[in-house]
Amino acid sequence: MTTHQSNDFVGQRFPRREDQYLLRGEGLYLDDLAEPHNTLHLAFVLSPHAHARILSIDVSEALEVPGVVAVLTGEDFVSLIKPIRPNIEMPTYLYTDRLALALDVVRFVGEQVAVVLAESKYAAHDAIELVQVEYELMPAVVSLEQAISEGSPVVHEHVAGNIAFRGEFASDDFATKHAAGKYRLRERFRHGRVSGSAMEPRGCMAVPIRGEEITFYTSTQIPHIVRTEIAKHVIGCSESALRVVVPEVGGGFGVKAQLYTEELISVALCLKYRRPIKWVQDRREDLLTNTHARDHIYEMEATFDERGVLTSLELELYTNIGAYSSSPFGGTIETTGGARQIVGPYKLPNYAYRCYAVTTNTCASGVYRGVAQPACFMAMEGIMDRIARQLNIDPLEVRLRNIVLPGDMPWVNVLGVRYDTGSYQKCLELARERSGYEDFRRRFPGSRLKDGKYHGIGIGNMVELTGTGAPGWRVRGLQAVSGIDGATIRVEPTGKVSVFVSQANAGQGHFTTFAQIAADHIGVRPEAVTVYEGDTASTPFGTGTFASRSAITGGGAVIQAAEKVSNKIRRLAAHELQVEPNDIVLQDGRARVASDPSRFVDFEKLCLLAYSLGKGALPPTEVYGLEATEYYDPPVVTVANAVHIIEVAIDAIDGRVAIENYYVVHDCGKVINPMIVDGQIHGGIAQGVGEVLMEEIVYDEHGQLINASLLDYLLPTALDVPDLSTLTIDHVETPSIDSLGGFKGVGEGGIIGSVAALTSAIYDALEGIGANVNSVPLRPSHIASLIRAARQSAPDPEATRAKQELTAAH
Amino acid sequence: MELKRVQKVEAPHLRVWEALNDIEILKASIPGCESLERIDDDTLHAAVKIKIGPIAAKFKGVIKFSDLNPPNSYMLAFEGQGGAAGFAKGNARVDLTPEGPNATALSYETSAQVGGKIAQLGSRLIDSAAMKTATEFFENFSRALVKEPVEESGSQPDATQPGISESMASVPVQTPPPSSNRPLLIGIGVVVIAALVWYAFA
Amino acid sequence: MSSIETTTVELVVNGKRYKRQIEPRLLLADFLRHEIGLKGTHIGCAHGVCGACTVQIDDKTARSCLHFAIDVQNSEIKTVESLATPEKLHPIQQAFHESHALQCGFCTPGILMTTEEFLRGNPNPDDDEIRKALCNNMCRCTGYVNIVKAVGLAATSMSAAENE
Amino acid sequence: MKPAKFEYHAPKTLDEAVNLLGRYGEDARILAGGQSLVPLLNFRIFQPQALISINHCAELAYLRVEPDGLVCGALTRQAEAEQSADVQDTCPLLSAALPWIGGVSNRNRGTVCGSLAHADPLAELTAVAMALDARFSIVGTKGRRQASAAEFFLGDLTTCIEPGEMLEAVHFPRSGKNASAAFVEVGNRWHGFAVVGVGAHVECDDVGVFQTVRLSAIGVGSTPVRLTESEKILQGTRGETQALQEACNVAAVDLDPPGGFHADSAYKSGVLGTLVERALNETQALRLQKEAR
Repeated sequence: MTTHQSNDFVGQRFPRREDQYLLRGEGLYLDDLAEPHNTLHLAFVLSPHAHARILSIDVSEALEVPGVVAVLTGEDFVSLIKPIRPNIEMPTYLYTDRLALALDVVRFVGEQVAVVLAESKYAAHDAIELVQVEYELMPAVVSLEQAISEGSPVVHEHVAGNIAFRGEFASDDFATKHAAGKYRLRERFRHGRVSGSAMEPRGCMAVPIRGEEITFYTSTQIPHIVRTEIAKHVIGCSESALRVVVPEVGGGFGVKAQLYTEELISVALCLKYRRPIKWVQDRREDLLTNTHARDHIYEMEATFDERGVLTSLELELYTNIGAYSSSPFGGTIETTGGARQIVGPYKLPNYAYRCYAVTTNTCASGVYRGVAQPACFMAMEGIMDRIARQLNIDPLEVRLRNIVLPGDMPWVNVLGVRYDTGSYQKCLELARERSGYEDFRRRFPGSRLKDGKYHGIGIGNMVELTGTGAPGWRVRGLQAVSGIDGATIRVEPTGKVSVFVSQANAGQGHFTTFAQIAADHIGVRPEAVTVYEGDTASTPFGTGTFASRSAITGGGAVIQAAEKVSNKIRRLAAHELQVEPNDIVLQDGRARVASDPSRFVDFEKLCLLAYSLGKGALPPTEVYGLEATEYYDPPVVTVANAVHIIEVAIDAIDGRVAIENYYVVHDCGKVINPMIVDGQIHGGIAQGVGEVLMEEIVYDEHGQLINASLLDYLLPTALDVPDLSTLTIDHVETPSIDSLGGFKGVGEGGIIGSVAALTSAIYDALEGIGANVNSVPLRPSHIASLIRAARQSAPDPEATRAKQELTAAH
Repeated sequence: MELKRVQKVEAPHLRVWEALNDIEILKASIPGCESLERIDDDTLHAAVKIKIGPIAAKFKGVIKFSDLNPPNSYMLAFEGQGGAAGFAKGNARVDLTPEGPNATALSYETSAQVGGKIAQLGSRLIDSAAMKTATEFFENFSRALVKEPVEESGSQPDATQPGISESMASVPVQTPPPSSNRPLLIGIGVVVIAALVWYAFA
Repeated sequence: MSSIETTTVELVVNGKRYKRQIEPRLLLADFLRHEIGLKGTHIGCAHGVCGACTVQIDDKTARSCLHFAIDVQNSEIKTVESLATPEKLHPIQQAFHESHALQCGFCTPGILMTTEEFLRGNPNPDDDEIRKALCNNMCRCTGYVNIVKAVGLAATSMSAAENE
Repeated sequence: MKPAKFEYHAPKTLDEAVNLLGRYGEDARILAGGQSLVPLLNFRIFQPQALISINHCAELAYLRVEPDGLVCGALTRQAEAEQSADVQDTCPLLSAALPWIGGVSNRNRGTVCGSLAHADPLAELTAVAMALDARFSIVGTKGRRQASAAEFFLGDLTTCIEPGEMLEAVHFPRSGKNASAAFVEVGNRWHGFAVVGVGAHVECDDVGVFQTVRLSAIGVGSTPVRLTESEKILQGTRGETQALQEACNVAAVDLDPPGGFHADSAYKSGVLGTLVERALNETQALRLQKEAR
C-alpha cells in the first residue's frame, strides 16, 4: 500500500491543541460534567475485612438520612448484573468471577458490600457509615509467599493452592542444554505492589435519554470495550441504546483501561430508577480498589559462557493477581507478560519458564504502565549485571555481547516473537559514549565510597512490545480485547477534515498527533483537522488506548482512512482538471496538477460535488459523500527499544538515593511529535523513580491495606526526578517495517527503562561491599539496612573488591 | 501490632491477682472504659472509648478467656466489630510472677489487629496508640494498688514560673480511687482491651 | 448559633461577589466547583497532599480542599479561571503551552496558581528554586521536567515584558 | 470522603471562643489553619459536633517580641513567622524549622500554635518547642494556665490541653545574641513527611565554647524528644570532632523509636546521630558566616 505523503507534519514538534482549554481550567473531567437536577449520587460501603462471610446487613439507619433514596446490597444486584468473568481462554485458567456487590463472602479489604443512593454526595457519605454489616471472619491469605506455601488459606474453593493459572514453556531439549551451561548463577528478584494513582480518581455518570437510551460518561481508556461489556453484563441494557462518552481523563496509565463494578452498577441503577446516576471515587477508594500492579517473584537460573554470553535461562515467575482477576485483561496479563517479555533484546537461545497467577485476599492486580515489563527487565538486567560481576567483565560490554545485532533482524526470538527492526547495538554504543558511562568507570575503578556516598551507574537496556493487534492478544488467551482500532475520516462540505478514532486519550495529545497524520495523508494543514475520540456514537469500534498502542493502531487506521479519502479527492480533481488521478498532488487543501502546478482546484469546490451542493455534478462513476472508515490490525507486535543509564549517589548512613546523571536514548520508530514523545518518556521516568524508591501498596499480614492515602502512599515530586541539567534524551528512529507509518509505541518505554536502570545503578553502587540489591521498592531504610549488614559481615569491603581486581587481571 | 511488656506492680502476688479480678479496679484503670460486665465464667463484655488526640474510637467487644492457671497465668482471645468503620481483633498471654513479698512482675504478650478506615489512614498512629493505652492502664492499675485509697493531687499543675524550667513535671492523669475489692474470676483480659483495643469509630 | 442545616455565605471569587445558601461543612473546593460552576479547581485527594485544588486566598496559595467556604467569606479567592482573558493566555499559561508542560491537565490549574504566587515573590529563580516551589504539587504525567522549564520560561518572558 | 456535619462558629473575640469551648467541651475543636485537622475531617475519622473557627478573632493574630522572648498568638500563620526578621533574630531555631513544614500553601494558612496543638509526632515545631522549653499559654473556662513543653506534649496527637481549653499563645524564650540554629530531616522523599528530624540550637561565648546546647528530635518517639545526653557532652566544648562524635553516638542510646513500613526502628536510631552531626555542623557554619560579616 503506497502512501502519497505530500506533507511532512508527522515528525514536527507541533504545539498541542489540547493546551488552550486545559490551561484555562475549561477541561471538563468526569466530576465537572453538569449534573441533571434529579441526579442520584452513589457511595459504597466497603468491607473492612480481607476475608469474611457476610452474616447480615442492616440498612435501616442509613435510610433515615435525609436525602437518601435507597440502600442496595448484593442480593439486589443478582437480578440486575451478571458476574464479571474476563473472557480468557488459556489452558489451566480458573475463572474467579466478580459480583457487582459481594453477596455472601468478601475477599479483599475495600470490596463493596452495599451502595447508597442519595440526592447529594454529602448525604451519601453520611449514610454509608450507618449501614451495619455483620461479618464472620475467615482466614485470609495476603502475601504471594504465603499464598504459594503449604497449607495456606484459599481465596476461592475451586482454585486449589491459590493457583488460578499455570503457564509453561521450554525451548527444545532445554534440560540438557541448560545442564550443559559453562557458568551458572541463580537469583531471586522481588517486585513490590504499586498503584497507578492517576491524579484524577475514577468516576462515572449514567444519564437516561429519551426513556430507553443511556449516555454513560466514564473516566476510561477503553470506551468501546466498556460499552460492549456493560451490555453483556447489565440485564436489560441493549448495546445499541448505550452510548459511552469519555470526558477529559485526568491520567489513566492502564488503571482506567479496565471494566469496573461501579460502571455496571451505575448503568443498572440508571435503568432501574430512570434517573441520572453519578459516582465519583475518592483517593482512599482509588488506592483500595483500583486495580494494583506488579507484586511478582522471579526465581531465575542463567547459564553463560566465559564471554558472558547467555546460553540458557530458566524462570519461575509468581504474580499476585489478588482476589478477582481484572477485566478484560484477567489475571494472566502480567503472568504471561513477565514470562514472555523477559527475553528482551537478547539472543537467548534456550529458555524455559513456569509462571503462576496466584490469588490472594487483596485487590485485583493487573495492568499499569509497562505491565510486567518494568519488573521482568529489572530481573533480566539484574542477571546481566551479575554475569558481569561474576566474570569481571564490564556490564555494558556483557549486554553488547548478548543483544540481537542489526544483521540478525528481523529476528524471531526463542518464544517466536518477531522483532521487526531495532537499534539495540547503536543505542548501547551511543549510551556508552554520551552518558558519561566510561568516565564513571574511570572515576571509580575500585571503591565506590566517596564523601560518605556510594556511587553507582546502572543500565536499563530494554525493548517494549507495542501496538499489539488481534494475534498478540489471542496468543495471551484474551478474547474480549479485539486488537483492532478504527478511524472514520470525513471531509466536510467546507473542506475541513473530521477524524473520528476509537482511541481514548488521557493526556497523550491525540488531538494533535492524529491531526498531524491525517493532514499529511489528505493534504491539508493540521489546523484544518479536528480529531474526535471517546464517544462510541461517533467513533468506529476499536480497542482503545493502553499498552503503547495508539500511534500504531490508531495511526494505522487514520492512514488507511486518509488514503481512501485522498484517493477520492484525487479522482474528483482529476475529473475537474481533466488529468489522470496520479497526476494530482494534494497540499494545503488544494489539488494541484503535478506536471503543471499552476492548475489546481480547492477542496471546497470538490466537496460541493461530493455533497450535491451548488451546480456541479459528480462524475457518474462516483457516489456522494467524502469519507471512509478503516480498521487497522497490526500484523505483528512492533518492538521499540531504549537504553537508560543512571548514575546515583547513595548516602552511606541515611540510605537516600540522589540521581546524579540520567541519560536515555530511545527508538520508537517514526516519531510523530518529538515534543510529545519526550513528554511520555519524562512521565515514565518519574513513575519509574517512584516505583523503585518510594511507592508501595502495603498490606499487613491480616490483609489490611495500611497506606490508603497519599500521606503514606508516596508519589515522586519535582525534587525526586532528574533535573534539567542531569537529564539527556537522545532519539534514534528505526521505522517499523510491520506497522503502517513505521510508528512504534512509546507510552511505556520510560517506566520500563527507569525501573531496570535505577535498580541496576543501586546494585552497582553496593555490590562492591557485598550488598545484594534484588528487590523494589528500595526505601532509604531498606538500603541503609543493606549497607549496615554488608559492613558488618564483610571484614574489609575494599579488600574483597581489590581481590576481585586481581583475579580479573589473569 | 505485637507488644511484649513486663510491668512491676508494688503489691503481693495474690493481691495483684485479686485486683486484676476486681471489676471496679479494672473498669477504673482502663482509659476510656465505659462499661464492663461479666456474661459467664470466662466471658466479659466491654465498651471502651479510646481517644488519640481528636480521633476517638468506640469499641464494643467480647472477651473469651482460656488456659486459666490461677493465680499465675492466663490466655485470652478478643473480637469486636461494628459499623462500616471496622473491627479490632487480638489475643494475649499473661503471666504473674512474685518478686518478693510486696512486688509482682506482670508480664504480658499481646498481638492486635485493627481494621477499617483508621488502619488504612492512620496506621502511623495505631501501634503507638495501643502501646500508650496499655502503659496508661498499668500506671492507673499500679497506682490503684499501691495506695489504698488513693488521693490524687489536683490534676491541674499550678502556674509554673516563666523561663526555661529543666524539671520534667509528672504527667497529670485523673484516677478516681478504687471502691471495692470483691474477688471475681474475671481475669485480666481487660488489659488486652487496653492494649489493642480500638478501631475506627462507627 | 444553634445547629441549623444551611446558612447564607458571601464569597468574592475572581473579583465577583457570590451569595449562596450552603451547609457549613461544604468545602471551599466544592463551593467553587458545584455552587458557582468554576470547574477548573480539581480535587485529587481531599487530604491536602496533591495540590490539584490549589487556589489563592488573599493572593496566597491555599488548598481549597482543606478550607470550608463558610470560613473564608471575607477573603478574596482567586482560581485558575482568573488568569487568562478570552483573547490571551496569562504569560505563565503561554509558557506552559510552549514547553509542553501539561499532558492530562488535571494538576495544571493548581500548579499555575502555585507558580503565579512563586514568580510574584521570586521573579528570576534558578532551576533549584523552581523545583522546590513545585515540590508540593503532584503531577503523574509529565515527570515535572517540562513544568520546571515552563516556569523558567515564564519568569524570563514576564520580566522581559516588565522592562519594556 | 466528604466531612460529616458540624456546627460552625466564628467567634470574633477570645472570650466568645472560650465560652463556646466551655459549652461544647470534648465535642468541639478549634479550627485555625486546618492543614492537619481538616484531612481528619475529610477522612471522617474525626467527627466533632462543633468547629470553633478562630480565623476571625483578630486579637489572636499577633507576633510579639518581648524582652524574654517571642510570643506567637494562636493565629500567627507559619508563613508570616517564616518571613519575620524578628523571629530570625530572637529565635533562629524556629526560623530554621519553619521552611520544612509541608509546602508554601500549607504554611500560608497553617498556624504555629495549630501545629503545636495538633501535636503530630512528625511536626517540626514540636521539636523546636521542646528544644527551647517553649511555654504554652492555655486558656479555658477555668481561666489561664501555663505548661512547659515537657508538660505539653503527652503523645501522638495528644497534649495537656483539656476539653474546654485552647492554646492561646506560645512563648519561645529569647535566644542569645550569638545563637545559631539549624533543622535537618530525612524522609523517604526529598519533600514531605520526615522519618527523623533534628533541631539544634547552640549559643557560644566569644571564644567559641558552647554555653548552651539544645538538641531535640522528631520521629523517634510519640512526642518530640530532648537529646539531653548529647547536650551534656557538648556543653562547654567547642564541638570538636571527638566531642561531636561522642554526642552523636549517644544520641539514640536509650530510645526505642517506633518502626513501621516507612522506616524501621534500627534505621531511625542509625540516622539520629548523623542528623545531630549535620545539624550541629550547620549551626557552626552559620555562626562562622555571621562572624565573618
